Amino acid sequence: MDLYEYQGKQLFAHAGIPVSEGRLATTPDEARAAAEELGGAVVVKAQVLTGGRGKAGGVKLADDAADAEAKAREILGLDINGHVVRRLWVERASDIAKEYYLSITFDRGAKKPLYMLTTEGGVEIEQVAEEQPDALARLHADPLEGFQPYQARRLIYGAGIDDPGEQKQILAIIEKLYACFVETDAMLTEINPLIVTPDGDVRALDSKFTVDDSALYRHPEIAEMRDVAAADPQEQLAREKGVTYVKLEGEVGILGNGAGLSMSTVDVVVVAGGRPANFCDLGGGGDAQGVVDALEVITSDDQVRSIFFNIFGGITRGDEVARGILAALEQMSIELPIVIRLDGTNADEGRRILAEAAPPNLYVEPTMLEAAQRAVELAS
Amino acid sequence: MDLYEYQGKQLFAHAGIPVSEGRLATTPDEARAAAEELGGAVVVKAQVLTGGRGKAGGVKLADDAADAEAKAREILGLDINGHVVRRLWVERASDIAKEYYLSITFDRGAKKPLYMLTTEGGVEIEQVAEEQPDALARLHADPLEGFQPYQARRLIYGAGIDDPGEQKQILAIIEKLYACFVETDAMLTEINPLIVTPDGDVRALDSKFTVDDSALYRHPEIAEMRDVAAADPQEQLAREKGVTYVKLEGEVGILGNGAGLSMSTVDVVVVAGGRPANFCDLGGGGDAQGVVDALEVITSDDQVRSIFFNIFGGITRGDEVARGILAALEQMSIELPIVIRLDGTNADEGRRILAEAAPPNLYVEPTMLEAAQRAVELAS
Amino acid sequence: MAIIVDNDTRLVVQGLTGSEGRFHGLRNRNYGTQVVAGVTPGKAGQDVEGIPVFNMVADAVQETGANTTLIFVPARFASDAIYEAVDAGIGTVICITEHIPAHEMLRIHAYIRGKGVTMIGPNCPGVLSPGKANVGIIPAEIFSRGSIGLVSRSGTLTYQIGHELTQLGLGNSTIVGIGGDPVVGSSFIDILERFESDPETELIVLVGEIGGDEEEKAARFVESHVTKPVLAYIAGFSAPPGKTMGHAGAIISGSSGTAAAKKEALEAVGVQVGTTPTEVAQLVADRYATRT
Amino acid sequence: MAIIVDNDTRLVVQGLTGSEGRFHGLRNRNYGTQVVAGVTPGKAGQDVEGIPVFNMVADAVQETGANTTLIFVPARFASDAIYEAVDAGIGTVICITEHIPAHEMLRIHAYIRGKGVTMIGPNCPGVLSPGKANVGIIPAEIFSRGSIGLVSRSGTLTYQIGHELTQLGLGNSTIVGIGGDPVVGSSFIDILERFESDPETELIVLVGEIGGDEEEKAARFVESHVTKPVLAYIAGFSAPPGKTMGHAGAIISGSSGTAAAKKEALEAVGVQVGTTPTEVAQLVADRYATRT
Repeated sequence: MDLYEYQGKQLFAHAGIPVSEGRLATTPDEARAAAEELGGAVVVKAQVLTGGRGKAGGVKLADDAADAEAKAREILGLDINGHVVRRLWVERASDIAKEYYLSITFDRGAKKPLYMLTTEGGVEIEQVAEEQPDALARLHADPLEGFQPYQARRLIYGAGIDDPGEQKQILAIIEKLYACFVETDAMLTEINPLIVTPDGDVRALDSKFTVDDSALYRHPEIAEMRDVAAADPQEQLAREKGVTYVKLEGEVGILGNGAGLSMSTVDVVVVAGGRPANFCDLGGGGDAQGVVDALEVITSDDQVRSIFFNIFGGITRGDEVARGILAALEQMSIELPIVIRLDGTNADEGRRILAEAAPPNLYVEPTMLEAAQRAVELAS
Repeated sequence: MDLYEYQGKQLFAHAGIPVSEGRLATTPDEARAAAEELGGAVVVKAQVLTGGRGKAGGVKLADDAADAEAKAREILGLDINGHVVRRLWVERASDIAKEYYLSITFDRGAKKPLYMLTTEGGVEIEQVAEEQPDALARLHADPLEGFQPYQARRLIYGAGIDDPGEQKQILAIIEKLYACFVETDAMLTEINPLIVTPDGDVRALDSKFTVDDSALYRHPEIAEMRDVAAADPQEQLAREKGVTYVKLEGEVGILGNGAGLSMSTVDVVVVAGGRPANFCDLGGGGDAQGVVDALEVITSDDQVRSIFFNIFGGITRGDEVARGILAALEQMSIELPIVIRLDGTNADEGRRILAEAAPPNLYVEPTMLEAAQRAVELAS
Repeated sequence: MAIIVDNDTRLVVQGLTGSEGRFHGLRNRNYGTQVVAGVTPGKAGQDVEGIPVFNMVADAVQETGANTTLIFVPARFASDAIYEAVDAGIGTVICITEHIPAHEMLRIHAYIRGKGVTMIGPNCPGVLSPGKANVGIIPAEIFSRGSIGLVSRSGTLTYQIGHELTQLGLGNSTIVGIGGDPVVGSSFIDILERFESDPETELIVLVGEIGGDEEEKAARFVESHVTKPVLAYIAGFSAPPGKTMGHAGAIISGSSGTAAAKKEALEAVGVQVGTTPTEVAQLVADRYATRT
Repeated sequence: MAIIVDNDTRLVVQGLTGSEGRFHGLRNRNYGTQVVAGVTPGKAGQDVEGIPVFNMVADAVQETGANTTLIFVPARFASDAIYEAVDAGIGTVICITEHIPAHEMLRIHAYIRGKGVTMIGPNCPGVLSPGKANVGIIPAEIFSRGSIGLVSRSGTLTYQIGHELTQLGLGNSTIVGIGGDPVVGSSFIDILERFESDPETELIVLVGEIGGDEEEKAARFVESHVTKPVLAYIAGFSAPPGKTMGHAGAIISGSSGTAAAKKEALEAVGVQVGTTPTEVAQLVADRYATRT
């Protein structure tokens, strides 16, 4: 689960990492009130779960409360990479002498947390990694050893930070960020930029924060931060129904059982010359109700022109899937063409059930590739 | 550092382990007031850092406040194994259906924390271990793995506790005790008895708690619990001077450098037919001031009849020690005979310095054994 | 021989009395796996169709000589179950449970590595050595005995490829589903190493997907350590960056983790990569045809 | 050969710029030890009489090929220093620092064991291989070269016994002070094992003390794994139960850990035990006399 900047900063502040004071605003009026409370110049920042908001005009300096209201009016409703701005973070403006970068990420390959620190902050870290690899200090923590101060020293010396005051503050921030990373079950905690003010104070000016969905059950305060309204309507419906669903750009609705097979189904549709409308995983179980729910999600997308149902039965039983499809057709009166390919456990029985009912818009194909070709054909 | 029962229970309560409500009292009046506040029957318990207080009459049931005052009067001032009772813990009396035993100790051999649980509580655990080893469930925790619930289950099933209500409560108590053990840098946390009330509630009725002295710097709230007044006067003086000192029963005062050599010196005095008055370790450094301090501690013990000074120079330099002895003799006018044996770094120079000054009560001997024999002779 | 599970496997099922544990535990036994015990706290003395149930893994090990565990307990209790098994001396842990928090797996992985324990999963379909033992939820009837080692991050995709191989008359030595989570107990490399030294395995099929760099690492390992032919399939060529595709591991972040990059890395070390399950099965069949 | 430190030791001193670190680091170098680097955060670029100082152990390893560290940093920073050294690839850690919290050492011990690192200490005098290298605070001038391996929980007591041996014309292969703390990096058994396989060591002297059961374990190990003659000294025959005698480890709790029990355990496996340092030295001399 990705958090907004201000939510991540709340968690930073809770961990003792210095951040600027700010207020949440969802209307220009609230932005004005926030700026009044804070006093002086403020920054009005779009809260969106995507990058590049600065370039898109989503971050603006405001001299006073009236200006904050005006800037809020400009930013609210902006579409930034498909994300519409509904929330603003109004924050006391900072004087910035230097911009650093600090993150702890979950390194899947090494199976260890990875620290990264560089004095080249404020830009995309991938760019730094590519263009100035020597400027980027990287170090793994050992999950059993936990944080040790030497790790922070290696990062600080490695990044070439030599001001003793900065060293001391950043050492403390790294220690707190590690604690925060572990305690919140984070997959990513990033501070970019980590600024140094002209007075030498070090502070987190932005946050990027991702929490492990599987661990949310023990962080109810973080789970509550989810902005349900911001999700794509289909994805929101899918979440309610407990279906794994990712919206894509094309016309062929895709439903598979298991993440790998579903991904593969998306590929095969592309190989067959089509454009997938979504990725939808029925999961390992896949009973009749699951099929109904998944079809409901997929058909709620107006872009979908045909549905490709790709099932390889294991735990999932072909007869159950067939019954689910028939039940869905009955309940929802789907008129879109549905192409189905059924293999594995009880596949024969499933195909028999479908052949018997023989709904007019249902096409049964023997292989993945043939089914994909048929679905693509039917979508055009 | 050993804690009193009530101090250990404070730490238990802080960790969420259920304990009975109680009050500290140092006078019969305070005991009466405590009993009044608590209401009903109370138990008046001597707070001493030694075992066997029950048999010594240090724990008494009182029916009401007046009785509590009377019982307090009986207990205060009692000498229990050489420990004079100065503090009482007045606690709401408990109905006891069963007495269990639970501890986590620091197993030096295995280099792991060791859990022990048995339903045979209320008696010395060594006795249970000897007489009913099968009744005692033992399990090591791995310091990197930390507490895992299965550990508690193994203990509970191993001890034969089969009431589901007790299982649930004890599982939670084991988890909390482990957290408490780790968080306080404990070397020993023991609950004996861990009682079950007739209503099925599980509660810690006593505590034995030892905290690692080396870790006290990060537990100031525990360090403050030390009862300075309760220590032996020589040991108290030694602590103030930063000298390692243990009071023994005999007449030969012993001073060595390094714990092993000092212990060995105690042995050699016994081999020579004498009785050591103390164990005193000058430590690895051993400058002149250290010698003066150590001699001050030893000579403050009236039982001492002679002093055996056993130095093997390494870091400690023989000339420094010699100067320290002369300085001490000058400052303190010691009349006791001092036998010295000096070897290792700068020993020749040290012996020369002593020979030159030649104080009348100083005897220099060439070997440990000869020096011990001389010291024993001079003490009798 | 086969790898990880075989005729010497003595299996304890943690969570045997739950509905999934019971269903698959019995299914595994019916296949021929020696399922010697179940563990459910508080249910010692019961049995599941003759399989004795114990309170603790330690008891199961002592009483039945169990050496392998199959874990079906819910995610919140799964870490505890893994530690329990490992500390009881179990040498092979196969964990089906999904949604174990990733940080817990970080610690478990570091802990059990030091002890030489083999772990497969979590969030995996298990391990099947056709004709010998099936431990997990893989539908064994799709597969036949043979000399192809199959290792995969994905369940149903594995079945699909197994199905295609079987239809081409090809069989497997062992099928290993390593799981799709960010941290799994065994990586591609661990399994490749075992297949390389398994005399019954003649050819290896690796089934990867987008996200992470496990396939790239596997490619480097193949180059330096694997002498047997390796073929691969990668799912997710059409996946957009930044979206999690079902598996927690299946996310493309930035420029890395794409299927194209993985394909390139594998092909660079001589591993043929199919872009559909059908294609990879055909490539395997071709390889076998030219060998004999 | 000798054990743990020798001519191949390339030593980094953590805390070289402190007064103790400087004194002993230079003393070790004067003895002939290759002291290649010092580490003090913030002092990179300085040197201590020609020994270069680095900010980080990793730099010292990279620049100077250091393979062994000697730790003099204060107790509060010592754990960090140990982890730093181990994670930088140092294979041998000798830690002089005393008063490291015991729980920290529990975790360190478990962590470094899994990595195959040799650790001596904390709260120990170090390791001396006469004529080869001295790492720590042992006064080398007391000892001479020879074939007696000496392992001890105590510093000055070791010197006393070394002194007595030297006076009887006997020398040492290596002297190892394992330290007196509740948790130390290497136990008697670890060192006995090394002496057993060290061709230069012909006889082993073990110097124990009251508390714990390390001597009893050593006795069992000697019985099953040591073919060379072992003699022992135990300090604390006259110590009362329940009092800590200087070393955190030197406490008799209940009926276990007494010197008498240890003596009995050792003698039961054929290890002669002296009750004074003089006696044990004489026993060793007698043993040598009968051998030749």
